[in-house]
Amino acid sequence: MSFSAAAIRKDFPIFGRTVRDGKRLVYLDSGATSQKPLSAIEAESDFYKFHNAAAHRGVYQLAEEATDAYEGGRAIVADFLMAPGGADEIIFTKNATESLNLLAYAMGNAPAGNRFALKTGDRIVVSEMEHHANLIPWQQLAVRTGAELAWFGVTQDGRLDLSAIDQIISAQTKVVALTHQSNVLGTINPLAHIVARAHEVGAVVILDACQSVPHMAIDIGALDVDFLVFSGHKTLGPTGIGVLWGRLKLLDELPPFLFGGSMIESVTMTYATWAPVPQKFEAGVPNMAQAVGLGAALNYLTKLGMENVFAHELSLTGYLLEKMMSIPNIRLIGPTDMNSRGGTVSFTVNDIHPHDLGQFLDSQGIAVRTGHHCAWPLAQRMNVPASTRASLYLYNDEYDCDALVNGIMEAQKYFGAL
Amino acid sequence: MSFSAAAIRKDFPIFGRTVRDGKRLVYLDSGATSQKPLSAIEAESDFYKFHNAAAHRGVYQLAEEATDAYEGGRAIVADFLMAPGGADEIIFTKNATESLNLLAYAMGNAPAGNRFALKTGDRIVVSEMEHHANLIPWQQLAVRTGAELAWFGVTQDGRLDLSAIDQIISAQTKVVALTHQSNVLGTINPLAHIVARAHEVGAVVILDACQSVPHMAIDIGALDVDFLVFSGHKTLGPTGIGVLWGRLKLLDELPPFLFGGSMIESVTMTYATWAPVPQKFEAGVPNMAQAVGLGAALNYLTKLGMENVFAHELSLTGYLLEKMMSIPNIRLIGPTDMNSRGGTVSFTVNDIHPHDLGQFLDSQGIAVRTGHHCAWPLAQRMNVPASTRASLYLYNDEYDCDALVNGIMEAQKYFGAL
Amino acid sequence: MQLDSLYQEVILDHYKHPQHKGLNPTFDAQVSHVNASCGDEITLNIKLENDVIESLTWDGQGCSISQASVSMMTDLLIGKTLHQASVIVKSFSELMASKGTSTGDALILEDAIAFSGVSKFPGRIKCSLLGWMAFKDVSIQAQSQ
Amino acid sequence: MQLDSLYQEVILDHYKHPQHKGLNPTFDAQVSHVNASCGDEITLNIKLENDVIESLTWDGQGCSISQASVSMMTDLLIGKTLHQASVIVKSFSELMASKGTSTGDALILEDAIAFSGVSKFPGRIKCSLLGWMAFKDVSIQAQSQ
Ligand SMILES: Cc1ncc(COP(=O)(O)O)c(C=O)c1O
Ligand SMILES: Cc1ncc(COP(=O)(O)O)c(C=O)c1O
Repeated sequence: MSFSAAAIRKDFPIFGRTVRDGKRLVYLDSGATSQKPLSAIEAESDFYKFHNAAAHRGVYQLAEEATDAYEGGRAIVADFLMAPGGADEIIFTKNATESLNLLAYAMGNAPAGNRFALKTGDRIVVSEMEHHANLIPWQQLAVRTGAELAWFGVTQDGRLDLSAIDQIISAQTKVVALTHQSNVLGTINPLAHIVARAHEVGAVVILDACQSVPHMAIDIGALDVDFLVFSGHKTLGPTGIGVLWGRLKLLDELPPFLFGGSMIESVTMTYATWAPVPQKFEAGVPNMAQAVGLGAALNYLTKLGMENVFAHELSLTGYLLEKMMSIPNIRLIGPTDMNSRGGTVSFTVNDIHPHDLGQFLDSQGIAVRTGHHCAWPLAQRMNVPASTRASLYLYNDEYDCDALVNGIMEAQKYFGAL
Repeated sequence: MSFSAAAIRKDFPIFGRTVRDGKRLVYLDSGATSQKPLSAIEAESDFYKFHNAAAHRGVYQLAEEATDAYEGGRAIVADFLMAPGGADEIIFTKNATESLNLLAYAMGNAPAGNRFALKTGDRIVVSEMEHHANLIPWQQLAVRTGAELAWFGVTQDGRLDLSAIDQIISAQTKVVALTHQSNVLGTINPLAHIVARAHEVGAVVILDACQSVPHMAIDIGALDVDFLVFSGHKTLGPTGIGVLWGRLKLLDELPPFLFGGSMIESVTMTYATWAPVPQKFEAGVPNMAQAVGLGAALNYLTKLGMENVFAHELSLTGYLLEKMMSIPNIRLIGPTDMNSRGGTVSFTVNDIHPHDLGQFLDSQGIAVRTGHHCAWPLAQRMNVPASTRASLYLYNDEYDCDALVNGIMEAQKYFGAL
Repeated sequence: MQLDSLYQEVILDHYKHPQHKGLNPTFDAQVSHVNASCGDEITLNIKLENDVIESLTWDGQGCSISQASVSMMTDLLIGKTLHQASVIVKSFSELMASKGTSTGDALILEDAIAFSGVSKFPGRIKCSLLGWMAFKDVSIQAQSQ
Repeated sequence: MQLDSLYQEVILDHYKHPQHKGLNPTFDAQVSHVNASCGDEITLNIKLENDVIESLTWDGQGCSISQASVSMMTDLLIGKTLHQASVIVKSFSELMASKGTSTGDALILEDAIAFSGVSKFPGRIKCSLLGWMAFKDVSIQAQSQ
């Protein structure tokens, strides 16, 4: 099958509009949130128009249809991730941030004796390249439980420093929470070694797959991690939905997080017991329409083939990196070769502040992200308080890359005397 | 203005379809979730089609538009509730259940000295008519902090038993969490007295307004409560969005709940500080499209006038109650008069199990809810393990009420020998 | 009327005249299962004689489907060996998962093939399985004694 | 090109040649403010002589808008009374809230009316206010000493 970004763009209504007085939209911020194909948008709105009712809660036709639609979304996610335990392993949250907080709070709720209970002397391991969403919940859990927070450093060229892996993932380690692909550097982390070491000491591995699930084929069984999270809105899907996958056995043992309707087995005024997984983790009327929209988005990706999506992005990233490195006075933050990296490219240009560079690019119709990209400790480590980030996705093409490169060179002229 | 349910139904695409082989959809389950007007559905899909980008996070045109759209939704909610402190007092969550858990967990995060910190000897007061979402989070908080859970009972005719109010809201009480309108009984609770007593002892009052905000004009300042929650999906809005309102001063003092991007002020590997309200409580990429859809839904209600919506429902409820009480062997669960009650009517019929009654009604195209309605302790108190619930909204009319009454009488024939 | 495929005569009969209802005070194991979404509950106890189900009695409350189903189940399973019972349970579970495409094996399920209509109503499958899930549970417990 | 209404000559001038940058070691109060969404930061300190702002110095890093704004602000406020300063701060805040509809009061704001263009760019208003918010804070602290 030939992969055509131009054809794909036609499926996305937003590329029918222009920005800044008629300019083509050069959207290079899919790392923050992706655009949506019409099929996903309409799956969500059709749910409201034709099948809306409270899933799991009614004995009437609409409620049956709503339940089927919602559970259908769950089954699609399970297939997409190749979840070994099937749809029961998929929990819908509001975004990846909630998924990670769910894990941290649920572990905080674990009574002594539960395998997730943490205490003084236990250790939680993260890395210096984590997004705030995969850092602060663990900082807080450490404070609440007395556990210690440790982390992998990042090398100057933007890779995990694994030289002390056996010391960092110590025998006391209970949790290793790590990003699959950095949302700043583009680095794809080498999991096999880390997962093996974590399991050797009996720790669970939590994978922040926000920047990998949208871009590459995932086979959870092969990754051998224990939990995985991603966000719908970065995966062509709606806002307001995220996913937590966990091994069924572990989800069974994990205490619940949010309490309320639908997650209970029985309730008295003073005491409650919990429904089985996945209901145990889904309190209240769920984000039904968003689950349906996410299902349609993943079906769209599956039809294209995730291998093709990934191949397209890799070739485009190679193209972009080569062009970028020919610009004078540019500094790339992250790997400059294509070895284990995805389509996220962060950089600084001369002394032009990223906010000013981003503003200039915007005037050319080019949408990039500027700042610390919710990874402030990484910015400190790399010694760049702020940078500019371009992130590629299936609908981008060489035209977009050329526009960025030209835009940067124009900006150098505009702010020339700086 | 004349209020026409028939005209209103035309704005809701779902009423264009039929159920169970061509029957008119008699939707009497708005207490579980409401149907959606086209304007709200399209506001959400238009966001994806034309303005989608990560709010608050980009320097480009789409990001500005997304921010305006999202913050516009917040401003509409603030106006709708007449929030005294304006839009900063509005926090978007995924549903009312999350809003209530947010409060309970955030209080659980409060360090000693913070006004929300609870300890042994402190008391949390709820009632026997709470939805699980406003009961279990407080049970859990009580267990975690050592505080005691106390509650108002419910009288045989479905009213709060306030005879011992001064003992129940004791000097030790820190939190009073109460439903505004029961989702089973239809009872509207008398707040003034309870709020006055709670404030007298220095407790905060949390109002579960899931069943009132969709149905009546709310003036938060006049209610004088301290926090209020409701769900978008019961208020003509999208799934996947809820609201927490709080007094600005209290939100400032309340510790955060979910941790991650957008809610921080600064972050190091070991420590983080928080952004001001409302960002402090909104971690991660928010449910932007849903906030926009909710805004459109509330605008739809405002255009009709909440007084008119309420008046319509009251008159319809009076009509329904009168007809229902003429059915032999029916037992109403909740007030049988129109004094302080809304359009939620629960009942049992002969010994027909509610599940069977609901199934029979479904075969007539009538959608009702059956079971304990996520208020199991109330079911135990009223001595009805399960009941059938019809809940009315702006698009219902006398035809719907007649259909229900006829359906019940047909069911009595169908299950006649029971 | 489609409803009649759900509420077959024999189902309503069992509902009105439940079999083996009332708990036998002597038993090897006893369990209680609830259907959290509608509040139905069933307590079931079992007495084995070697491998044979000597007594299977129950109490509970719930809708016609859940009550008729457990009533018919006790009729079917009493006197059977645990192995025979497991074959019947499997056959019934498959029938309920068939979404109306199967009419059930009358040789194995006898009267319980009346539940084939229930399998078309996704909201009621849980009801009809409540007693059967309880049986799976209680038979495991009785064996592990 | 619309961008030129944002990056006015005088703004880029202040960015390239910041005024009163470098913290005066003697001061009555000092604050640090950050803009969490982009990481810009400013430290500002103040020295009062009775009611008059004798010294107002700063250090920081950030975009042209945030840096030029604080530079211009110090130029404007030094030598003014706290009351005069509050009038200027109010006028600047109003200009920034105007969404491009106001051109600013040149009598009060002098060169800082160049920021009227910034008020059309919602994403940059926070940048231009960073120093001014810090001033509000530091002046309150200095007075409460
Ligand atoms: C009174 C009441 N409180 C809380 C809730 C929970 O709302 P949600 O499920 O949208 O979180 C509901 C509705 O289910 C309700 O009726
Ligand atoms: C690596 C990574 N982790 C976590 C998140 C948080 O995702 P969300 O904001 O959708 O919760 C993001 C995106 O912002 C991310 O890139």
